[in-house]
Amino acid sequence: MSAEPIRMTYREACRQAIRDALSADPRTFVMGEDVGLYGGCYAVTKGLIDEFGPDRIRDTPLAESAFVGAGIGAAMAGMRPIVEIMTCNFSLLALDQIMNNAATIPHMSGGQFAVPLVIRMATGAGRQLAAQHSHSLEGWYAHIPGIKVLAPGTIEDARFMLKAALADPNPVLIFEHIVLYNAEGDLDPGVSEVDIARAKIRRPGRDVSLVTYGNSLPKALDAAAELAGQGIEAEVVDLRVLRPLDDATIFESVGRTRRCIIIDEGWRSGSISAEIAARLADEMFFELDAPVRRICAREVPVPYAAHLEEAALPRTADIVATAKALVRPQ
Amino acid sequence: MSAEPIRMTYREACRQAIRDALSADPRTFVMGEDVGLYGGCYAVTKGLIDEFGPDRIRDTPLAESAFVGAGIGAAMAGMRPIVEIMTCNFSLLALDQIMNNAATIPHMSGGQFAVPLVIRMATGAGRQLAAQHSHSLEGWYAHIPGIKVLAPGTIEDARFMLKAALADPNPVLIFEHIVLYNAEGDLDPGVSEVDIARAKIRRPGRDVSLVTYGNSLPKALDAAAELAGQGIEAEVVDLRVLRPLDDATIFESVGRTRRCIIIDEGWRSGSISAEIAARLADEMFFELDAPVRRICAREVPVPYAAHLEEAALPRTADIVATAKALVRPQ
Amino acid sequence: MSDKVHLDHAHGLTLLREMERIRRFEAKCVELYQAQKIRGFLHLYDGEEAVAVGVMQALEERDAVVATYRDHGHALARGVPMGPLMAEMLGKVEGCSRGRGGSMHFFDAASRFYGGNAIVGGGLPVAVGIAMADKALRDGAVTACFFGEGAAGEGEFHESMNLAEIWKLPVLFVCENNLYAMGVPLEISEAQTDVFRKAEGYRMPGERIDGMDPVQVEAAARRAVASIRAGNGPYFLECRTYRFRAHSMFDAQLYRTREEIALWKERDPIARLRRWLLETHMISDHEIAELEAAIAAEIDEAVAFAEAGTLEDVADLERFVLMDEVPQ
Amino acid sequence: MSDKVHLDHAHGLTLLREMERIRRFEAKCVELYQAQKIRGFLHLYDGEEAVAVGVMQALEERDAVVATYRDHGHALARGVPMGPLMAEMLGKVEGCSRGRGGSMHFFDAASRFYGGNAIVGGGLPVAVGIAMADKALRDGAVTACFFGEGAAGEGEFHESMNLAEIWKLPVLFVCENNLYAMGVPLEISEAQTDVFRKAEGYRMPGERIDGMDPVQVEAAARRAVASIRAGNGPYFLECRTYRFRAHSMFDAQLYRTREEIALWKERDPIARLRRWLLETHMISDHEIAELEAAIAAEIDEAVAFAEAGTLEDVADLERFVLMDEVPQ
Ligand SMILES: Cc1ncc(C[n+]2csc(CCOP(=O)(O)OP(=O)(O)O)c2C)c(N)n1
Ligand SMILES: Cc1ncc(C[n+]2csc(CCOP(=O)(O)OP(=O)(O)O)c2C)c(N)n1
Ligand SMILES: [Mg+2]
Ligand SMILES: [Mg+2]
Repeated sequence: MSAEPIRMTYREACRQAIRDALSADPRTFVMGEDVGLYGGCYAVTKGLIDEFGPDRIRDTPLAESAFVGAGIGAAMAGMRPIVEIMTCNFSLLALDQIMNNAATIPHMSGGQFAVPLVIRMATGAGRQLAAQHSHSLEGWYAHIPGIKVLAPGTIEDARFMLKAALADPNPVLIFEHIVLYNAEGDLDPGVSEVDIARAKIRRPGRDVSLVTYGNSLPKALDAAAELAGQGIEAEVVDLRVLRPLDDATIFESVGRTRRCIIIDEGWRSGSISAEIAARLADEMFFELDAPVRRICAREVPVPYAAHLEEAALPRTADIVATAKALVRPQ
Repeated sequence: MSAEPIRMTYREACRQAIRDALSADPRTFVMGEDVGLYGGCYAVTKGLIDEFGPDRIRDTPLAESAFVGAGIGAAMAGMRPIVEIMTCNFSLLALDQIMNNAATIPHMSGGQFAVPLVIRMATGAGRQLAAQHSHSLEGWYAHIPGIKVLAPGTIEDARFMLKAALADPNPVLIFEHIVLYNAEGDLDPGVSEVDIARAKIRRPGRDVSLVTYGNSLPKALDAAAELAGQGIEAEVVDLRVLRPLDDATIFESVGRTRRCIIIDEGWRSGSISAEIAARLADEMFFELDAPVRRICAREVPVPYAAHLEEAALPRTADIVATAKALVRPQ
Repeated sequence: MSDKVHLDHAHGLTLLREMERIRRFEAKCVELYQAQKIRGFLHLYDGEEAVAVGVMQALEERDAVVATYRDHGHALARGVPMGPLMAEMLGKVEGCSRGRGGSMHFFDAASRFYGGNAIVGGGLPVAVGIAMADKALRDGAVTACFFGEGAAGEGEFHESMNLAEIWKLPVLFVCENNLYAMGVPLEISEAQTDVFRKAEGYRMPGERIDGMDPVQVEAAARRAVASIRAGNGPYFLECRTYRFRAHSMFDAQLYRTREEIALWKERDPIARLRRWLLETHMISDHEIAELEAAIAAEIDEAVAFAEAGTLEDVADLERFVLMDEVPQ
Repeated sequence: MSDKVHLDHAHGLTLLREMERIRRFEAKCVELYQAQKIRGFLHLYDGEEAVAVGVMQALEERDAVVATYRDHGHALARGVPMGPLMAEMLGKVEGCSRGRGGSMHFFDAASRFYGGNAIVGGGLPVAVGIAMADKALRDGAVTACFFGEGAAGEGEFHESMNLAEIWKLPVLFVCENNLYAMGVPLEISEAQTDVFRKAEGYRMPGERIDGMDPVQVEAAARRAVASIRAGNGPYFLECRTYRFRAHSMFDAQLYRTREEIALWKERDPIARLRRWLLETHMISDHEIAELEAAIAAEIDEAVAFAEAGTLEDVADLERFVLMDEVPQ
């Protein structure tokens, strides 16, 4: 590409994506707690109320279930809403609407009604917000048929996934990681869309596949760099889409490396990492040369104290150590 | 045992367990929708309000989040409540209380407060109740640290798990399958308790392990009987406890049979079956002779029409076919 | 009988016919349930027909409807053809929801019938959202949202009432207060048993009416819809009514007395209206016979249509789990 | 100043001291936050001290307290020792929650302080349950449940109010109406902006009081607690108050004006009480100096205790995820 790369933060990328969406389609509006006057809990929507007015950047009362349900109804009746649930920690209050209505009505109505709704939420730990504000529920949501689940791990995905999500006729949940909002990076000016059906190989390698997403992606990339210094070529696969999973890309990578480590900030049991390992144990059983390892959050409510929070989350060092033991067993 | 076996239904077993609990401990009471005057949506608590009165068999308004939260508060302040959520389909409305309070407060308070609460709910499909009334969410709940998840698949477990659950200082969720309520069986009069820490081998076998729970247990047992007729000895492992999983029993069985099929009425992606397969792929990789197969519900909102519902759920025939293909590959 | 509505010969017949259609459709459903052709839950509207029929008189084609699992009456009164409804009861692909929803989940995009919702309170936020879209896209359209008094206990009721009012949305909240939520009587489940007064807590206009009188219901619904279309925001109607039969097919009705049921049956909206129309010589026995014959024929046709229906191909089980496009 | 409470010398000093302790504790927390010794969210009670201090005067040892993430004032006024609170802010194992909860999650079983809850509305159902247990096990005990006006939008508020009233539970609902939920003003989020009137919707006694006046708050709390202990069921207090600082540490305060803040600061509960106590010669400058010195010393001690504190052993990370027993 000839043009200059554009430097911006993950937060700015999310904001620009919303700005584009509102400009492109009059049926689109943003609704959620503090998206307007306050500028968004994580400042993603800052300034947008001045540009688009309070009807299209709509502050809601604290009423997660009702405003998510309202987003569902509005989508069924012709709008293209972007509902922001401040963080996924509060989305539990809206889970009935998401599972029993958004994910169910299109099928249960025999295809008469679609729910072209996008729900954005912040996710993840790492800022010492303690147990009730540190959940990583995206992998858990990926259990639900009838929705799509996206987890942008790069500035580019933060910038362009929303457009694809709004073009999708189904309910799409987008999980933005709180630690990534301040991440800065260069956008290739030649790129103006991303594929929300496919995972993406962020770094090629032949010895082991590091399958991950979200804020574990930078950790996996750091680990891969460190491993390279020790002669181990790790391939980093960014899932990007947690539901439906892109088996093809994952299987193709593991088929070549014959080893897989899944890194996931969610709790281990019944996580998205479990699903990937299960699919490998079924469909790639004969291609695997080593056990499928998982590096997940410890199964605890994430504590406030820095050293405990750090210990509760996946660490680059764990990835490096696990990869070395897998590739060069004693 | 000399004494006569006692014949009763799964429903009666659940009721007798509640009766025992109320008689044994004045701190115990039952609270939920229609547990009293109506006699329980599935007639489990029928008659108990006459025996114990409306304060101990307490009818609630439709307010899942508040009465589950009230159960949490009552447990923290010295009671031993049994909260009934009519069916797990409605438990989504109470999920915030379950995850952010019940499962979190003991750890987050540094162990100052326990939540000795039992939550009973009906689960499962098979009665043509359509998508919003046919969820199997027990495996999904098993993702959450800080709770225990039980799934009685036999009359004996229905009869005695409650007592163990109430004796446990932690929040325990018990999922009773709607199709099992009418199941009838004999109770060994010599048995008066069950171990809620361990899975149980319901039928021994050497060729393949069928790991399951709840209403898939009878299906697995039927399949095992059929397979035996064809010279395949399937071992049936009843998980009973979905969180924390009893790895030892599962690994020991698969270590012997070297083949595993997991049967689970939950949706496949990120299910408890995924977690078990993932643990096998990690810790039993070198003991396995064949891919780990899963037979789960199809990933659809369960439809009303009988033939579609039937097609959406695990079937004995699928288990038999999968086991044969696994044990005798072409 | 209230007469705020001009009840002429034609209109009297319409109200009677619409209520009878529901009553007889459900009587047939009970038969088919006993014959095990209908399965699952079956929640009858028997006794409450005046509410749906009265409210629907005030609605136009552009308006939308959100109902509960007790949705037979709403769908029929809204004008969803009976054949596809009966086919849905039998789980046939010709059903209004392809046989996937059954009794509790009638859907019909053509008449803006946004479905029977089986999560108590679950339809209210959806109705609020439909009204948001209508305010932006279909000037003057109203969404009628039906729910029972039990739903008023749910948090979603509270949240939805507040959203509708602060955003002045065109929602007609219709509370079908039949005094029981399954077996839980209103008195033990609500601190405020005058449900319509709950509207005050949101500064929303609300009134209580006799839900056993279709004319009074229609009159109130017309007042409410006029106010909503005038841009005054949502409106709340509490319709006092009664369910003559069990909550669903499995219900020993331990929570109420035969006497209470008998007392309410004296106020049967169908019998009352029929009597009144005859006494005032507005219609003749002959016309009633004609009307009943016509309904009987409609039901026979619907059953024939349903029986002749086919089962959805199992290969289509996963169809519409994810949509390929938004239906126009 | 209201004088329903007998405000003698000792009591005047108590109210002033308790409010000052909170104000200065938090001022120190801000320092430590800037020094990055405290991390995460930090929600200050600055300006609202009269509410917690006033209400706690009416509570006894047997009573229970449920608070929000803005819980410094409640814990201090309840009598939780300052050292463990400061240690909690620093994430030390000597903290009141072993350093696992931080600013938003103070817990103290000894004083029946059931925690700061960071899910808005999440504490209300828990308070209802504690009151259920107390009604059965601790005759006369009251649970004071604090929450902001924003919580009144949540369904759990509605459900909890109803449960408390139908079961006549000993809950004192204390709504700290500081006019904003983060950046959302009450007027745009609530159809009924007189929050105390919401209590009427549940037939619950409720009143609005000046939350900037500890004496008025105490008087109202005593009335409420007396009514609750008399067995009349729950009681609702709306305390009109104001938060002088940002919602948390990341807040540009785009949603309100400097003028508004200045206007409210003129009603600073601490300055007002101090002035009044001096003007009426109830206390002397000397006593004030003593009081402030004592508080300064208490804070220095608390900080020293916290700084000297240790980090929980990482090996204990999973301890208490599942409990081995119910603590006595
Ligand atoms: C959230 C939820 N909780 C519980 C149920 C089970 N349930 C189905 S209908 C019903 C009673 C509802 O009563 P009401 O709202 O008065 O409507 P009615 O049946 O009287 O028409 C209950 C408890 C449900 N479907 N959804
Ligand atoms: C269920 C839920 N939704 C959103 C949030 C994010 N949040 C934290 S505080 C707050 C505002 C609460 O306002 P209010 O109840 O008035 O209490 P205040 O902060 O004013 O004391 C919000 C939206 C949350 N913590 N929980
Ligand atoms: Mg009712
Ligand atoms: Mg506030």
